[in-house]
Amino acid sequence: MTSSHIPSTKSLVSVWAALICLTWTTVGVSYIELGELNVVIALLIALIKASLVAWIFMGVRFSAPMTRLFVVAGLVWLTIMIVITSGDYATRRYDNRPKSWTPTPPANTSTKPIPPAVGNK
Amino acid sequence: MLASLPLLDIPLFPPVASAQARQIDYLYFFISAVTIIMTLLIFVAIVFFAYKYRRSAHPHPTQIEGSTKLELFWSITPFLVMLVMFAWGAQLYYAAQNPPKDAMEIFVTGKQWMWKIQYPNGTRLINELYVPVGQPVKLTMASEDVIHSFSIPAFRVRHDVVPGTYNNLWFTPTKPGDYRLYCTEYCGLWHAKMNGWVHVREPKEWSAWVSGGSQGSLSEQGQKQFQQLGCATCHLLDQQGRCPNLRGLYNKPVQLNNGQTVTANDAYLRESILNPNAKVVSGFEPDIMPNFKGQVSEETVIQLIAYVKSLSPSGPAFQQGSQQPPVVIAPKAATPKAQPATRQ
Amino acid sequence: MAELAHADDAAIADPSLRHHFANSAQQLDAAMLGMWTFLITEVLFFGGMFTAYAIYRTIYSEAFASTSHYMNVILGGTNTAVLICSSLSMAMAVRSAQLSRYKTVVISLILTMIFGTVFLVVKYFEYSEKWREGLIPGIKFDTVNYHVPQYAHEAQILFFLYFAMTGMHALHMIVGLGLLTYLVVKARQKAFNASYYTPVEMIGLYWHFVDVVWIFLFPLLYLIGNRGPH
Amino acid sequence: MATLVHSNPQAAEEVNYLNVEHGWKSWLLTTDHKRIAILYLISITLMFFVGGTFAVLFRINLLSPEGIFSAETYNRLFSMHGIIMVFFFLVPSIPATLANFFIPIMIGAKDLAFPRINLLSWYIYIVGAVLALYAVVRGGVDTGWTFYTPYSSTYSNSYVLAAAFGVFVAGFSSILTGLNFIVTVHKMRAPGMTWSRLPLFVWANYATGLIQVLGTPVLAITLLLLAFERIAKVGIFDPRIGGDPILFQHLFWFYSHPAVYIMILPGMGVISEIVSCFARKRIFGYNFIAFSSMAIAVLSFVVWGHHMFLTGESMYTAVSFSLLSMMVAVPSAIKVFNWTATMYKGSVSFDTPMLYAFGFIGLFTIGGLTGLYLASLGTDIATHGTYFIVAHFHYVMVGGMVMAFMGGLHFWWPKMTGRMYSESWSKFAALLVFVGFNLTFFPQFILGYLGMPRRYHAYPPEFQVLNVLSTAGASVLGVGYLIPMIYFAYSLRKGPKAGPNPWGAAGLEWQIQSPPTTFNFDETPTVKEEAYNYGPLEEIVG
Repeated sequence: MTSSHIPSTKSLVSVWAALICLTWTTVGVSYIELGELNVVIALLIALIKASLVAWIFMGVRFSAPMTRLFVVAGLVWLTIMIVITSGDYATRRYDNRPKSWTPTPPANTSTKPIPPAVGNK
Repeated sequence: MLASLPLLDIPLFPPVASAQARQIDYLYFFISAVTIIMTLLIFVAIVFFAYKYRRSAHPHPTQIEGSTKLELFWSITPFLVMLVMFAWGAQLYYAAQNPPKDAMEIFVTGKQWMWKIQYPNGTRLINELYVPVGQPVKLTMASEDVIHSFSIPAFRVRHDVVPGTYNNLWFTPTKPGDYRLYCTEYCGLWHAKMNGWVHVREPKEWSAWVSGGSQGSLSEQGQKQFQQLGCATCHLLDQQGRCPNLRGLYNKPVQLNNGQTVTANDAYLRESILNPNAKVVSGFEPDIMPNFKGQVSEETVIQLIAYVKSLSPSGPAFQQGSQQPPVVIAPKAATPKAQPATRQ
Repeated sequence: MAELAHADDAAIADPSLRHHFANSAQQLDAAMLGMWTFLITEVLFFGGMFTAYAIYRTIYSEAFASTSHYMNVILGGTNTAVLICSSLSMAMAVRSAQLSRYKTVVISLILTMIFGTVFLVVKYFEYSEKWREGLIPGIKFDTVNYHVPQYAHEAQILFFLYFAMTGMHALHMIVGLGLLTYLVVKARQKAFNASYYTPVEMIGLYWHFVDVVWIFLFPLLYLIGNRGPH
Repeated sequence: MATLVHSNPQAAEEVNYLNVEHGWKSWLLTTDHKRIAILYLISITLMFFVGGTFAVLFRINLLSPEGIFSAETYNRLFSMHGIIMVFFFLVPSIPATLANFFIPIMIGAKDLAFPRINLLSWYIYIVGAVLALYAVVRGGVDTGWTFYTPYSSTYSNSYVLAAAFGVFVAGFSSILTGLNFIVTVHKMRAPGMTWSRLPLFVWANYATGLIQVLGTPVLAITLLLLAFERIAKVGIFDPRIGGDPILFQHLFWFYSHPAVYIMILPGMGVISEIVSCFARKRIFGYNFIAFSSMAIAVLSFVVWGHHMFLTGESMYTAVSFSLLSMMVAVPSAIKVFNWTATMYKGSVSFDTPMLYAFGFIGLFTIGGLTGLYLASLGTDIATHGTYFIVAHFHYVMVGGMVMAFMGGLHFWWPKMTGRMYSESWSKFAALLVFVGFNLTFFPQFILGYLGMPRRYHAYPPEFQVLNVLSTAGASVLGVGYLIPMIYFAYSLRKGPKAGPNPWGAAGLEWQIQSPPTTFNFDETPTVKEEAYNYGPLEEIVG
């Protein structure tokens, strides 16, 4: 951010206010049961808040095109990692998907029937 | 193919003992041909240029900028050759990942530094695998601790055995003989000791061996465990008990209470035994079946699954059952506590 | 490239110009580019954990939803608000450094540090509450009276990720507070003015980045699934 | 090498970066990129010989089918060999030494953008190296350099934490070097040094910097999660609570495949410089080579799945990774063809750097092409986890990277130290390295397809002859690497003085005195002509 561009207090405070309201909305929306949509909305709001902070607070608005390229490159690499890795898990066969089972101990040689697991109703 | 240098008896090429081996070898020869041609091309070009334009014979170099046409040529042609390798390889990989329906199923459990192999008829072996010639064999593999990798170089088959999942691998042996079996994923101290033998025998000799001494088939042992563990009290076989009826369940679509439909394959059965509440059949209450995690061993789980499979007529080739129309397990919408209407 | 004709007199005028830069504009640009590159490494550093979160969230969505029973949304919400205020005061600090208002720089930096400490204190309460309820995966996690026992194991994955992500975030906050103390000490010596404010700007970028990470952490960890009145 | 004090009285005592100040303080607290490069050179040579001794030891173990040392020792030897060679020699070798020394000079700058961060990166490297050596001394780690869970997190009882923490710290040294290069190339170029006039060595190291900055943090977080899991006895990679060990492999290889391009790209940069200098010719297709470095940097981040074809990856992922892996091989092929075309109508001289360049082009071609067996899904089934892979990556790493590092060292040694080394000894050593290398690793291709698994301390008896051949090659290779140590040290004392431009090369670094002064240039140069201007442009082929 070269010295000629200094953000005005008004713009800083208005960004602050916007962030607070967005936090309220995201908490509020999470109380409404929308199933899958909950995550999408929460991430969208977070994205808006993040870009607000980056655009004004972090001064990407005034900075050189090279810096903006770097910011975009970083986010693109993050999406590469997330999209391809979760792509693998989304398209895996049922057998190869991780499931929660524990390596079982050696066979129960005693003839006594096994009591039900502790803690289960 | 020159299998080994005559004098020193150094093996140069692995035996070709399965249907897949020959196919993968063809791709191997194709890529080797490309590699050798390209290496010789570069080698000859360098030696020729270095000799012809050596400083003493050619003191005045002529500066050349470069040529886009040439560059495009030698970036597109290699890519086309590589596309051929890619497509050919993908086709072989697809074939390797999808075993035929009629393959004989053998269970393999990788445990730190040994392979425990279980046959459907109950025989259990350590680091030994007997298979008949010409019969496709499907291995369903699980690991009890770390990642192993079941590998038979002579058949050109290999698959990692990842704990927490079922991995399968299949091959059709074509040549009788004894072939080495390795673990090709580092698994600890005696990783190098975790090898064994695969014995390929004629079908007659093999079936004699199989019907020989074995303490009852896997499904019979499964039945014993089914009684002993008290499963029979809920899972009644003739009519609907408090739990789903398991007759004819194997490989059938099952409707769960969260609306999903899952096919009742090995992994589903195993998960329902070890963690029953993960997938509750629709119309039934969760938290009725005790959680057997930590109570039953790997072999018992496999025996129970074999027993459940023996209940369904459409089990794998080993029980020659006829193909029945799929039976929908979920009873009609019934009040939870009322006796659910019996299936048709 | 920067004009070099009067390189030498620029060097004399500005004591903080490092010898190998032609003039202070080039030095500031280099510092900014370096800071942004460092922030990219931080994005990918947290990115690894977000990838793990994304995968396990899709595979074990009910188990993850069951963990929201233990997440205190009010504390999380206040923390988010506290961090947003600290971002504002940090931005004000950078602005007043550019305008050579020495006093406001010191005040806003101290304000930022206060907000930062409040955030860490609230975090401490959350962690101790989790310790009391026995939700620390591995060390103290009673799978028996977890409120949905069937998901006890998968919930441990989320709590592992919860402590890894918020722990790393808190560690970055502590490092940020350290940097801010350095800034306050230098600001009191009136080191920052219109022609030399790079350290304030760079630590400001770092602080805003840590705030952005929390902006993503809060909804993903606290607002999972339908939570009735908590 | 002892402190580099000049005792050569008769030469007029010209001031340079070596004799401008003396004493350990001037070395350990320097911010001069040239001195930091020398510090790095000493430390990575030490780590190279530590890793090399492990290699020779376990090659001895493989002489007999039952193995000579115990399985425990063998497992720790190959693991530490992997960790030290990958993270403490190959990743920092050319970027931290030759690039650190020459990038500022080649672009006409006085120093890197952040000299103090440059020194900090060396200290972080030393802390990482000390941690790794601590792990070695206390008993070493036996998980392999890949730290695959669940073995490394629950079942291994070796010093996984110490080694992982050492690698974690060394990763930051690599990030800081990459960051320094990126900002320097962007902001510190001399007037006239436009992007199309940058030497290809700078292009290659700029691309490496991008990979270092974008990849290494993911390794840092992966090792951190592994350490947390090992301490807390439970974690996200633990199958017992539903975690997936394959997720560790995804995150690990997201860094580690681009890391193999961190290792090879600077080597390609060195070879572009050597080939154009000793053929006295403009590099053929400058734009294509520069662009292919950047293409490698970008494409290297989308191909990591080919390390995990057999772990139960989904069919779609496996097929897409295989296709992308084929695409990433194209830029490397372009580079090899362009180097060969550079020699066409040149005037080639056979000095030692050029011998190493010939070796690099030959062996890197074999290494690159054998990678196609692993990128194509079919043959990956037959070769995954066997010695075929060991041979492939050693052909690329040792045949490619170490050859290029030696070539670069021999090419710029006169500029770095102002001394020439003995021509005959260095040619002999180059030949020895070439022969020893091929004798070591070519038999491993045959062993690989025969199915001999990696990391086996004992193997079936029928593979013994090929393993004995490989061990013989390893000792020849070891000797081949020791000889340069001797004649380089000798040249520091008694080597003939090398003028500013002993090879008659084009490039900014050859226009200043050797060894250069602390600020490289008296006043910042203005660049007017192309990168490799060995004469007027006569011909555009085709």
